[in-house]
Amino acid sequence: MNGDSVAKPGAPTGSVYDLSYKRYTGGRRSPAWRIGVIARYALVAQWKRRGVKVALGLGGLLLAGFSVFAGAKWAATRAFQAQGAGALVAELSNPNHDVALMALRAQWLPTVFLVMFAGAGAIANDLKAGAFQFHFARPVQVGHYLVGRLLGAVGWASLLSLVTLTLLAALRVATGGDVAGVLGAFAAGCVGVLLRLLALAGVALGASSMTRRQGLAQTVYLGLVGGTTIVATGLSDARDGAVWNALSVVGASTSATATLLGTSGLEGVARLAPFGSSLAWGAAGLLLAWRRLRGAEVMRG
Amino acid sequence: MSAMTVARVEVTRALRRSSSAGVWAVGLIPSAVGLVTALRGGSMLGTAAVLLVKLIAPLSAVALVASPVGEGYESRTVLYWFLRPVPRSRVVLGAFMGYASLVAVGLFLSGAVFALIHATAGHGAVSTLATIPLALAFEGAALTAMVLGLATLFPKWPVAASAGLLTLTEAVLPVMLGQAHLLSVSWHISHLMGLDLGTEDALLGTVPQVSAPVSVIAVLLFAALPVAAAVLNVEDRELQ
Amino acid sequence: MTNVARRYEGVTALDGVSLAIPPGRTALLGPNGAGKSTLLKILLGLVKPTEGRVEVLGHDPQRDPLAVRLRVGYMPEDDAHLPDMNAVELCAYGAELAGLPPAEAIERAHAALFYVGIDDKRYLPVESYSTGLRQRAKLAAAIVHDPDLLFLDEPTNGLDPQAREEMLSLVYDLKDRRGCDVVLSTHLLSDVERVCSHVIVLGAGKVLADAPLKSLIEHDDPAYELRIKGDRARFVEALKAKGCALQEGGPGPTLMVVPPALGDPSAIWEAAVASDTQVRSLVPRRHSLDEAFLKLLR
Amino acid sequence: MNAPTIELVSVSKWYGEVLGLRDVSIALGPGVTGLLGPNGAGKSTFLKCITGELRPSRGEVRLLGRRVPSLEMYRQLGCAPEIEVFFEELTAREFVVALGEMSGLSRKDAGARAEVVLHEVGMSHALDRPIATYSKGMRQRTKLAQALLHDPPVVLLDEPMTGLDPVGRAAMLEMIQKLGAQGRTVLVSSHILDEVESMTHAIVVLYQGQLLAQGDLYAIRAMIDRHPHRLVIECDKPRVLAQALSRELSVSSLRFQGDAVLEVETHGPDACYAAVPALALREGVKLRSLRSPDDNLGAVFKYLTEDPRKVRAEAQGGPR
Repeated sequence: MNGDSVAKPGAPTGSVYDLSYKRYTGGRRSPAWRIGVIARYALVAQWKRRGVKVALGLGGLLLAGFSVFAGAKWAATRAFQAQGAGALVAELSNPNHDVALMALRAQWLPTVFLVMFAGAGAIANDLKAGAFQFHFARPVQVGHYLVGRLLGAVGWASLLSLVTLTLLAALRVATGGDVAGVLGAFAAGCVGVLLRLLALAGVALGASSMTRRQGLAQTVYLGLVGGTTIVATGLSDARDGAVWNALSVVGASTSATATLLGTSGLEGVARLAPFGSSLAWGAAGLLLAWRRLRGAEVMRG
Repeated sequence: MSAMTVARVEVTRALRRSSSAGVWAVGLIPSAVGLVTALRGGSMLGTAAVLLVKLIAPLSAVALVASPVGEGYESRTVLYWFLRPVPRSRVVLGAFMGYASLVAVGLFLSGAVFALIHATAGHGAVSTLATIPLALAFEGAALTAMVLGLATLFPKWPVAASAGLLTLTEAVLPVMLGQAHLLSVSWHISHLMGLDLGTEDALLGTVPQVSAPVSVIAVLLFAALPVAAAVLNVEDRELQ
Repeated sequence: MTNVARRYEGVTALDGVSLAIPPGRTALLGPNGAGKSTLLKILLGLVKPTEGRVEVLGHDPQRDPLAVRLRVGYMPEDDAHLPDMNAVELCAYGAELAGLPPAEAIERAHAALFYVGIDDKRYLPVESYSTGLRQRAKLAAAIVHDPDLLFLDEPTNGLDPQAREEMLSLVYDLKDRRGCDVVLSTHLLSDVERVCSHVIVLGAGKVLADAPLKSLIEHDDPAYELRIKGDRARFVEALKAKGCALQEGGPGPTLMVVPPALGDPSAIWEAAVASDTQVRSLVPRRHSLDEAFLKLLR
Repeated sequence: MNAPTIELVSVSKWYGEVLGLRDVSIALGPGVTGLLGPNGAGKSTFLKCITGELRPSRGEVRLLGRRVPSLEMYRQLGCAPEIEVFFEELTAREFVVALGEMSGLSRKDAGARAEVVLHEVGMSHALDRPIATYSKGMRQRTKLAQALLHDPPVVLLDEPMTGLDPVGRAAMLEMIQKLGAQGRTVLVSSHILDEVESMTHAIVVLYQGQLLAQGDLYAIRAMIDRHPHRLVIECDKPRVLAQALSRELSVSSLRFQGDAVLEVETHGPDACYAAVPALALREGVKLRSLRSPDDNLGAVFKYLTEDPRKVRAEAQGGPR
């Protein structure tokens, strides 16, 4: 239409445009970006799910509660110190440690649920909706997909945990904590959060790659997380050895942080148990998911 | 006769499902815990029994029954049964017989292994321990009835509905209100097994004393109610 | 693709398959289990052939699968979307997975959805779509990253007649104006007759036919296919009187008649007028692709 | 035709405010009938009201004279619902045998019948593999087998062709025709019009929950007077033939396509079809072929559903 003779000046003109489909001539980014894309879309999709919002709400409430409690406790200890009641202060554990341990204990439940909603259903729903065909007919490899799903599973939970840690650390500094000590505790807390999310996400993705039914995947995930915690606490009470805590998927990270802070009561080789256990749970889950993905229907000729 | 066909089919399907094997393995954990502690000389009868009755039995009932039954209605495959000259109530009954036998046998085995270990480790006469497998099997059948009923009524979230109710009646309510123990199947069963769990008094109210026959009737009632509700509901339900 | 084979667990899915898929709209046919999906997966680099060499758009799918899948679009037979996503997000996601930056991806997504005719429903989750809309959404997702080659697996499956017409015209248009070659795998041979120019037939892992569509269905046949209204027996009498021969009947009420003079049905008309029967249709007997297909496989 | 096998008397069905069927009255007898309609026209609802899966909000459905739903009717009814999932863990044999038992056959009879029927539908090669491993085509055959096991006089098939490859389609087509020939009442819902046309000429067309057309395909075509009959004639002297035809009263328009094809529109098809060969012979015009491009199910369906409100309006009416 747009090649015809030049219209006479002043003559009325009109044109009809070609709205049909055109080729794309823009640039394309390298495959490494795929992981970020997969994670970003996963987080956006999860935000639509009621469960994620509810869990984040619960996390917010717990954060508020614990901040008030921590603030009051630290303020009180400072007052005692001022009046020289050293004995009483010694009895309360080093407040800096609270920053890390309290954050981990406060967000225990919401983190488990967040990873459950974001992770335990992820691959199962993908299996059901045929998302593998969608992903693997495109320039995406299993590795991209899995790491993307992992980041998607821990996205919201890590946000919640980090916000809690920072708030408590700031509060601690405000109530007279020495900055270096608080930073040390903060770092230990971060290691704990990292280990916990890795372990939980591994178990969630492993469980969710076993079935198409999201309900079953979530039950298996809760069963494992809940079961190992019950067994761990049961055994550690019965055998009064803190090392048993390492057994629990979610508890291991707390005792790992405690070990870093030197308050876990573990000596020698036992100090490594919590770290090893967290990494083991995470790796086992991811390997299982990887093997299931390699064997997925779309991969077999 | 046709109920038997449904039962046979449901059992065959369950046995071929990979998830059932997983649940049976979990069922043996308390026996393993019992074994480990028994060898170390401590008496783990209390904790291991609690695990079996309060956690393993409900967990296996939910895991083995809730999802497949819910799936049957959600994916409407149950239609293949309904488009036959057989009343729908018989299909529900057949499914119950199939799943109940599965869960009961599973729990009976777990109980038997558990009792055997404790007998050899010398922590209780064989006679008292014999009641454990039987009571567990009875609990398994009762819990199956409850889970099946709930999964039929709420096929969209079978696991959530059955797990939710069981956590309420078995764990949350008894802790809060002493009398609520009457609602708890596992409490009645532990009563029948001669283990007095839940003796620690609840926040308010006192834990009632109840004779064995009353416990049996209570459990039968808890089992019958959801199944009856399911049968009535399914009779004129239009599967959309 | 030269003598490609694929064996696993004792099953020979593909056995010495050598073919060159020409530009244009090519149909990939074959009974279930003939190896069609295996072939597609090898071309997409999802599956490694046991032996043989493969090349797609100049790349070897084994050595460089990402490069191949960058320029190829695949519309699978079954559902292929993600939970909780609407059509725009799905297409934009597909585009970003092919490397397009976010802004371009969204714009391309709307272009693709406009092209396949999903208008106001594009903001609803794909799970809520009817079969027809789902097929369109899958097509949009397959072309959003601007592929040069498109694999369509049963695109008209489950569509009602009108939606099927529209899907077929979309497929036709893809090659014509978009310059994007199409490989169509389907069981509906009537679709193939209307849209494809080249046909490849697989059977038990072997290539049974690899030829232009025309050569498969057009071959001169003396008989004429008739549909009449009126007294059938009387008409047959008249036909015999005029020296016409009757072949075994086609499906249903049609008659297969061979006139005495090759290529000249006037004897049939004379019989019709003589027995005053209405000839509702009289055409040279046409062999459908179905007949050619079934003949290949028996 | 003795008592109709399937009868609906002013049946309506709503799900909340969503319309399923609206005031449909129909009677179907033995033989194969094609159930057609665009997506969402109510085909599934129509079938489900007959199988008893759904209860009509108004009106009544009767099967072999007996009011639906009743338990006994399922002995005479075989249906293949459109669900794609089965008891995946079972094999086809176990699945069909179990359903046979539910239809009142003893385990032994069900086993024997299953063997026969599964062989008939072409499933003998995968009898004992779990259904989870089946392709779509094999699932369709298994579904048909469970519908035919108890030898029912009424068979309802919902899109039996989807997923079948051409070999399977040809076999299914043959089977359906055989069922019809055996005097059973077979109702087949499908979207593939050319396949329905090669199966039967008896059709039922639904449109947005209402019965739009029913009966013989060609009779219906003749009743659509919005679209006059079109004849496309290939001959050596189209203009000579056209001149002769122009005096024919039944001819309403003549059009030339190139120099060898004449297109004729007529409101009196019988008179016109009879006149064409007679005039051609008289004028010495050699007719190479004659066909009516819109005398097939595809065209009929398009004309019926393009504007169903005005299908029967007179040809020339309407606002200028």
